[in-house]
Amino acid sequence: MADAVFLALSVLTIGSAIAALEMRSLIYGSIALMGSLGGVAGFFFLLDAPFVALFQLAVYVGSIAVLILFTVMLVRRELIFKKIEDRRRKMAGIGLLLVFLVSVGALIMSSGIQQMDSDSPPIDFREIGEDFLVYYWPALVVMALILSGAVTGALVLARREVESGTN
Amino acid sequence: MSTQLPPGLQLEKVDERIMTLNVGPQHPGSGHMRIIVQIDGDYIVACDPDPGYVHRGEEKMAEYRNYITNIPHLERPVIHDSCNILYPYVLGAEELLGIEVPERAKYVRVIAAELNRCVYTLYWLAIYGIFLGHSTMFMWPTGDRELFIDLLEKLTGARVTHAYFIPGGVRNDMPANFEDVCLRQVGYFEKRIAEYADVFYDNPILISRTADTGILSRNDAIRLGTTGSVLRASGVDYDVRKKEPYDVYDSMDFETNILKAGDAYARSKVPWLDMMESCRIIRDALSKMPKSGSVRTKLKPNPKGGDTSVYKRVESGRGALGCHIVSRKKPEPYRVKLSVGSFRNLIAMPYLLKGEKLGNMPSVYWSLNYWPVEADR
Amino acid sequence: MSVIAPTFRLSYFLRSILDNVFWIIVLVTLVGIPAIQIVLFYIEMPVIDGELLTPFLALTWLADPSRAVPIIKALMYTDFFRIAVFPGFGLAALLAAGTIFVERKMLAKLQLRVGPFYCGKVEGILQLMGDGLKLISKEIIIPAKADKPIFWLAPVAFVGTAAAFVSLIPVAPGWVVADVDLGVLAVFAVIGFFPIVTILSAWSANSKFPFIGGIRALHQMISFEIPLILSLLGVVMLAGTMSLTGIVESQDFFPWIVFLPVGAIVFFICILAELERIPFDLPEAESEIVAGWLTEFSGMMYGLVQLGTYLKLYAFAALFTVMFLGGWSGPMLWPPFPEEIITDGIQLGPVTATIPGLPILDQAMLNGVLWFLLKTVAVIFFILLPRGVFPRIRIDMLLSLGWYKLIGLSFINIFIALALLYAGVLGPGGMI
Amino acid sequence: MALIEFVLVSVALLGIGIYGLAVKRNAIRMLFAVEIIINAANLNLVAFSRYVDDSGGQTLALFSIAIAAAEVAVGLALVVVAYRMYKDVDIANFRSLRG
Amino acid sequence: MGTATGIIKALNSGVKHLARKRFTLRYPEQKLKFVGDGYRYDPVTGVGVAGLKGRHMLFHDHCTGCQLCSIACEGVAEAIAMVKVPESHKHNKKSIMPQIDYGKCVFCGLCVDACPFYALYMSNDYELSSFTKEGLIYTPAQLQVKPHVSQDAEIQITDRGATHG
Amino acid sequence: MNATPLVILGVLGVAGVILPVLDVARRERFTQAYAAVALGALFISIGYVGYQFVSGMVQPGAIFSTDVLADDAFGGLFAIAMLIVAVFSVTGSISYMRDQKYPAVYYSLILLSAIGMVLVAYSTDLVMLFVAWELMSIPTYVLAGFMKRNPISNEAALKYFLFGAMSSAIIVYGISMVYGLTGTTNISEVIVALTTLDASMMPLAILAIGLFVAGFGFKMGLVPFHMWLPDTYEGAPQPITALLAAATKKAGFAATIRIVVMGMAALHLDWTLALGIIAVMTMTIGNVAAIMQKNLSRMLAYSSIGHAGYILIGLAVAPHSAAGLQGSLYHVLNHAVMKGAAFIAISGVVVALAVTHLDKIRGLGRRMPITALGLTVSLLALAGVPPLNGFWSKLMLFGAALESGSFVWWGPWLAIAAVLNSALSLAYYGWIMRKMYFEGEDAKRVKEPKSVIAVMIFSLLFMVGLGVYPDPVIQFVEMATPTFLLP
Amino acid sequence: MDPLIPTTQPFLEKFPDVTIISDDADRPAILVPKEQILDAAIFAKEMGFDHAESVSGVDYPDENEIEVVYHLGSYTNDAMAKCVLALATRAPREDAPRPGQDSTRLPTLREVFYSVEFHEREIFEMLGVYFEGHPDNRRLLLPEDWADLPPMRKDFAIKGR
Repeated sequence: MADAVFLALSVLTIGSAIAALEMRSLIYGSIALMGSLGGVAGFFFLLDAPFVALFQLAVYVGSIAVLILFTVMLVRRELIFKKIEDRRRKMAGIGLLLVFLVSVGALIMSSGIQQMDSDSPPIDFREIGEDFLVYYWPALVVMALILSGAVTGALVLARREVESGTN
Repeated sequence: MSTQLPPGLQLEKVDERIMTLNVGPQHPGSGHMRIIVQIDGDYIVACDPDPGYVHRGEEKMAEYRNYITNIPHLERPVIHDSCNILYPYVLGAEELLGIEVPERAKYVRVIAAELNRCVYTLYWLAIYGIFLGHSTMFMWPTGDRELFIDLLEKLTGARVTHAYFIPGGVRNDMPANFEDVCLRQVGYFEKRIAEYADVFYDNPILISRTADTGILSRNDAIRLGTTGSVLRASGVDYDVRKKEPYDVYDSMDFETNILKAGDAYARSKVPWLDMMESCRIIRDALSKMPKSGSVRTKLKPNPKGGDTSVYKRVESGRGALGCHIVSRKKPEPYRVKLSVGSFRNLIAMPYLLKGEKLGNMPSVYWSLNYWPVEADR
Repeated sequence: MSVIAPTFRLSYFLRSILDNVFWIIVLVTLVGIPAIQIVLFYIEMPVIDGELLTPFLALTWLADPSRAVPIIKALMYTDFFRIAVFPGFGLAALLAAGTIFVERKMLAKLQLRVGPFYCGKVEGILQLMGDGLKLISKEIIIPAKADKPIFWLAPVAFVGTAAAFVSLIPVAPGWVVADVDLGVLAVFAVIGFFPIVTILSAWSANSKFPFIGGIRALHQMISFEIPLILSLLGVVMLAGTMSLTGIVESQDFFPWIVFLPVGAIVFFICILAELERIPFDLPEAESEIVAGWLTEFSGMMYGLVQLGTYLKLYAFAALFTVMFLGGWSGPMLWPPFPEEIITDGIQLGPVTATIPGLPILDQAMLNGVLWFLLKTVAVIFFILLPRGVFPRIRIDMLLSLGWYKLIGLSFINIFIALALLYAGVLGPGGMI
Repeated sequence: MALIEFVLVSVALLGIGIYGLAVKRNAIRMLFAVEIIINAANLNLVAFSRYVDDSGGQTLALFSIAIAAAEVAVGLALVVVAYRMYKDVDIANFRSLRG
Repeated sequence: MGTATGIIKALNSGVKHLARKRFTLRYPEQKLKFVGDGYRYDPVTGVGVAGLKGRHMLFHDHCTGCQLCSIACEGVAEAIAMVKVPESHKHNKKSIMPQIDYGKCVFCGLCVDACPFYALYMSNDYELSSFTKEGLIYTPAQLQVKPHVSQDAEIQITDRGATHG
Repeated sequence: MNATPLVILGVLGVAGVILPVLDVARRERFTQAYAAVALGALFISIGYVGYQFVSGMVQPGAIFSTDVLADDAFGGLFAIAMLIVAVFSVTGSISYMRDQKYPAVYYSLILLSAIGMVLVAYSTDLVMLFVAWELMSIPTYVLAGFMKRNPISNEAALKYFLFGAMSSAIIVYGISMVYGLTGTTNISEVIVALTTLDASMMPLAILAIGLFVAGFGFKMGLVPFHMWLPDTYEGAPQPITALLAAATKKAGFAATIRIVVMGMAALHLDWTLALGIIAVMTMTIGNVAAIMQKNLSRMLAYSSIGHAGYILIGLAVAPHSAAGLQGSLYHVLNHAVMKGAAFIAISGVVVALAVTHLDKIRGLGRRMPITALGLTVSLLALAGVPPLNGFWSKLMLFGAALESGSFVWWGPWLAIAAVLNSALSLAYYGWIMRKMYFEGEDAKRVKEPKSVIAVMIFSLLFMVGLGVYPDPVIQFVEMATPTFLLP
Repeated sequence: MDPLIPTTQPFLEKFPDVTIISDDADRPAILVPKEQILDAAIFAKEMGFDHAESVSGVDYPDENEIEVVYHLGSYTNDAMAKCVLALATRAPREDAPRPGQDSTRLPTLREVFYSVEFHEREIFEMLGVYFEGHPDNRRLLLPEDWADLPPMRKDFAIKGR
């Protein structure tokens, strides 16, 4: 059962990751990206990390995907469907991808990671909270600064100026 | 705008981010007209009202019919206020034809006109409620309007198109015990209308929604030549019933409601206050009315007017309503021109809506006490 | 004479009956029997009198009603039952249908009118069915330049999301479709899907009014999600758990609304906004933008969206009950089963049915469901009531309400919760 | 399932992301590719965290999810500004800079 | 706190109205009661008698076929046409009487005002719909029939609100 | 004990968060006031770091604590360098931002970015490092595109953003690998675990280190990963370019020294040749490409690629020569001031004359004498002309390379390549000077922005003063240099 | 203003060409030649008439002229509240009108009385009188594809009459 779920999830994740990049319409690409992110969340469930999985769903699907969709929808309709393709470049990219996958795959397969296995109990999310507050608390503060900086910066950038005379 | 092309034909350069919305004519928020709204985000940058969806042509038709048969036609533009819209025409025709009106008829006219003002204002208020998303405020006034429609039906025999006023008086006398029924229903309505305040006029959401939107200052109200509740909400003390009393309004006991704010809330509140005054007028007229007497001077068939023109004004539900009749010694008037409050207030719409939010469009638009069909005549 | 009805011919009539019979037989053999077998295969069949229950035996319940009890029990403990009938979709849909009817009648009463009246003889009780039939029979019109797959998918996805939300709600002890350990977080994750569905459907219709409505809905949902989440944090802190069941169990003695009224009010207002109900129904403000993001939907697609909306309404009301009103907890009201029915059986005319399995649904569970439903219905009433008395508000008022006032209030709520927690009054290890 | 399977999926996602960054010239799609790489890393982190039995990996995954959100916000703001200027989202067509 | 008071006031008003009687007149089952038997006109005094302006009633024994009603209608709706009637009256030499097309009539009652012989009145009947255009044209013979109407509902104003019952 | 980074975090963070709030709260905008607040916070931070050094509270070298941050001299050196650049950047922006919108957000983003850079140098935990890295990067994406009406600025920002996002994604991936191998994220524990790593895991460890090099290399502008750099430096507002070139780059070096070098040492890898090759390639390509540029910003951008190569020499020869890392750190400090001064000078030129093209700055020596003087001196220092500070750090680096010749055969060649490159760079620096002083006689003097003059004077004092008397800085650098003793 | 003095008297003093149609205290009416209408309107505004209530046009085919009547009222002056001044002027009429292009033209009063804007648009489409200087001389009420005579002219006959 778990293996089947794993298989389905990997097909979903990888397939929709490819689709996100290759679909003609950007909207569909965004939806496929959502699928890919959801698939990763599914993996998290399989890995007994429901907290991360739900966080992934809430943040990625709840805000990032909305943000992407919103931006894409602001773009003119014909542009959404425009797709410039440099064929040679794409072939080279696919070649690079294959080389990369084969080499890194071989590297990983040959490494000792294959033997790693675990039957320890899953991590309780309370441990994560403890980590956050005890060990990583400066990082948490920095995280808050990142978010505030990103939000103010993005607002300033995306804000439309009041047209003054010239334009 | 370039100057080479004849006016009205320029191609406007449209910014890509400005969206043009055709609000109407078949749109829940427009009435029988079209408002071409250009929005930038949520803000209206330009608004072009386009009445003229109904095309009644009553003014033209009036040139072909005699003074009496014009009556069922001229009330068509505002069937909810049919007594009032006939009123200036009837007054003008009486002057042109040289007819005296019996005393009792004047009182009956005042009662009918005030009842009809309530009918109109309640209907207007109902639409205002539904424009603001307040469905209860749609249902209550439409229900209470039924009281007045019943009264008018007892009085005139028709529910909306009364054709009741006629040069020389009114068509028929009051039915028996009309006075009692009228007092009872008006008394009920006065209690009822106070309840509107709970859910509507004192509702903080409504106040925050309409207050300080679409502000028409006193000077602008005068400059734009607005009239009726729009004018009085901007702080101008002008009511034709007070300033130039016709029939027996000079002996009636009522106040003119004047609010200073000039925003959509004040504009929507003045008609509501006016309805209370209407109730007072009805009670007053019923008590002062001569108990008997004729209500109609008999006309000779096909009367001819003089070679002159008259301009008569009354105060209708939507403001001053003028009628300019040019007569050339014929049974038909040579030219009838209705100067209606809606058309005069229409000019304020592009003025007020510019720079407002799209969400304010229905409230500001309908607070102008505007009836699209009347503007179309 | 009317030309609509064709002239009657006996041969056509008989032929159509034969046709129908033929197709019924074909469908039953091809679909029905395998379906029954699959169902039987999946449901673990109980053993009765030392004999495995076969379909034949199952059919003999007519003779002995007590034989039906194990089947019902077996059915009730399947996942299918949970998802489709009791704590899941069936109950929610029933409540949603009831909500629609009650809303219409109540609004009509408030507005001094009658409401649905003729359909179903008694005060229009079948009006909803009639509306459903009407919607089904209507043509589905899709705008010519719409993005068709998304346009088709959006209503379905909307209902699906709403159903997923419903599945997280615990109705009675142990009666929940998906008992997630991190229930509150799961709720947030599910709520996050609504704006996506909305904006996708709005965009796919390729029309101006839906797009404006969709963007408004997006603004509204996103900006009210934040106070919604924050207002629940107080409860989570005091309860010390994120599981919805755990939160209900923590309210055995008193509901959290006693201590966190601010949070409850904020949460309630956010519910109204998330549900796009008056006074926050500006995505559907008909006087400005026709029907908002629903403008282009027609027929059953619109019906599906309505169904999803009311499922969502039920789910939010139930969430309010769970978080603040104590869910199923309440004094025992349900009468115990009379002993003699269990011992002596029920007299059904000549047959006496002894039902050894009774009570199937124990008293505590029924009592819990009763309390839960009572509270939920009360919450639904308060969700419906503002529709009668408030006008719609404007988008800038909405945003300032969401971003300034409600977030501030929910922080106040969190501080109250923290104070209670650290004062040792409440919470895990507290005095109470 | 062994750890290696998760790592392989993650590597595949990484490869796809790098491919996307290398081939695509549409700013939004490049953003997609970045998101895919970050997700690959998160998957790796959570998988390792499960198998070495330590909560640090999940913590870092949470951090990285939140940071990705901030990054996307800024990136999309830049894309919107660019779109307003060029009416295009294809960075191959942004040619104000040479080289 | 004004906001909170206002909101509570509004909610309270809403809940209070749940106990009010409903206003609706359930039309086909109930019909509103009207004043009198319909609109009449007295040519002697020149004043009408109040009543509903519904479907006309033609009194054949009064109609002289003078066409005044038709002339009056010409400026308004052109709904009245003079048609031959089979029976003959001595006061109606031409044997013509009004035939009214209710597809055009606006129920203004000017024809009643125009009739100097008490021949044309209006009645309380207002349910005139028909499936065909021809069904809307009422011949003098149809106009002669006195309609049967049962209209008895009236507004009752009680402590729990106004209601039509 | 990690007081210093936390104090910096507190001071700058509070200032950075308060500035936009102030902006929202008040109606009128006083650019100078915001800049003053930012400068005040920066000076307090520098003062605190300096005080810690003077009072001897700081542990020398790089230490590895079990906490996420460490208070050591290594971080302190970087902190001082980056904060000085941030001060330059803020000061240079005062005239630049005069007519722009949202000055408060601008300064607050500079402060936030400065926090990130400082914390990168101080952090001893991979998670902290990553988070600080992002805090450094994300505000600079916004800052690079801050001129919204300017397509060049926006495009630069977009490019920078895409590469930066990719680099941080790659870094997370590398961290995930390392975490998988060692089961911890604390650098000291990571290094301990790496030294005892199972042989079967070695390929993955190499992969992880490679990912780190790639990820940090993007920020440092090492040669295979340098494509975005000239575009961004040209397009971004010049004060921000100063921040990017002089500070964020250095944060990359700090992270590299903390992780890569230590990690490689722990893995017993012989990485030095690879780094040496990268160093030679980086400096050669940077300097050669710089010759061909016609735009001042672009030329300096390539020159800063070249300087990344010089700094990398120190890393490459670190195990063989004690002076290697010292030289690197010294050059980091010097380069921060030199490059910062050069870019601020260009921003002054942009504000006063609105040109950056090489042909348009004819007669700058007469038009803007102080700016031109500052630019000249900083260019000379970059080239390594003797009495200036750049000379000493380069000398130390080249000396280290020569010194390592006794262990590795390619050490002297490295030195030779570096010297040749320095000579090459002098050529195009001289070209700029020629344009400024020997062409365009008819130029009149224009008003120079005061803030730029202030920066120029400070950097002149720094460069000349420390060029004449470099001893205290050399001591300081020696104190800050990490030793290869594993914890 | 003293209500006892007839409103028309100052006009007669200022513009000798005006014809006084009516000297009624409440409804004075004067006819002004079209060259002087703008000055007369400004003068009326100085007298206290601050808004135009109505603008009506009358077609006189037998005199080959079209009369445009401005009914001016006053909100600010309480003594004049009853008074409505009819300020009439006449434009030449053409038998084959081409609205906007023929000689049927009048100067607009919009600069004086802002409120005449829509009324003048209505007169333009209903009678074909082009108001020179009007900022927005477009169709208002008639359908966009109206290609017939201006409908309020006398020679536009209603079908069947």
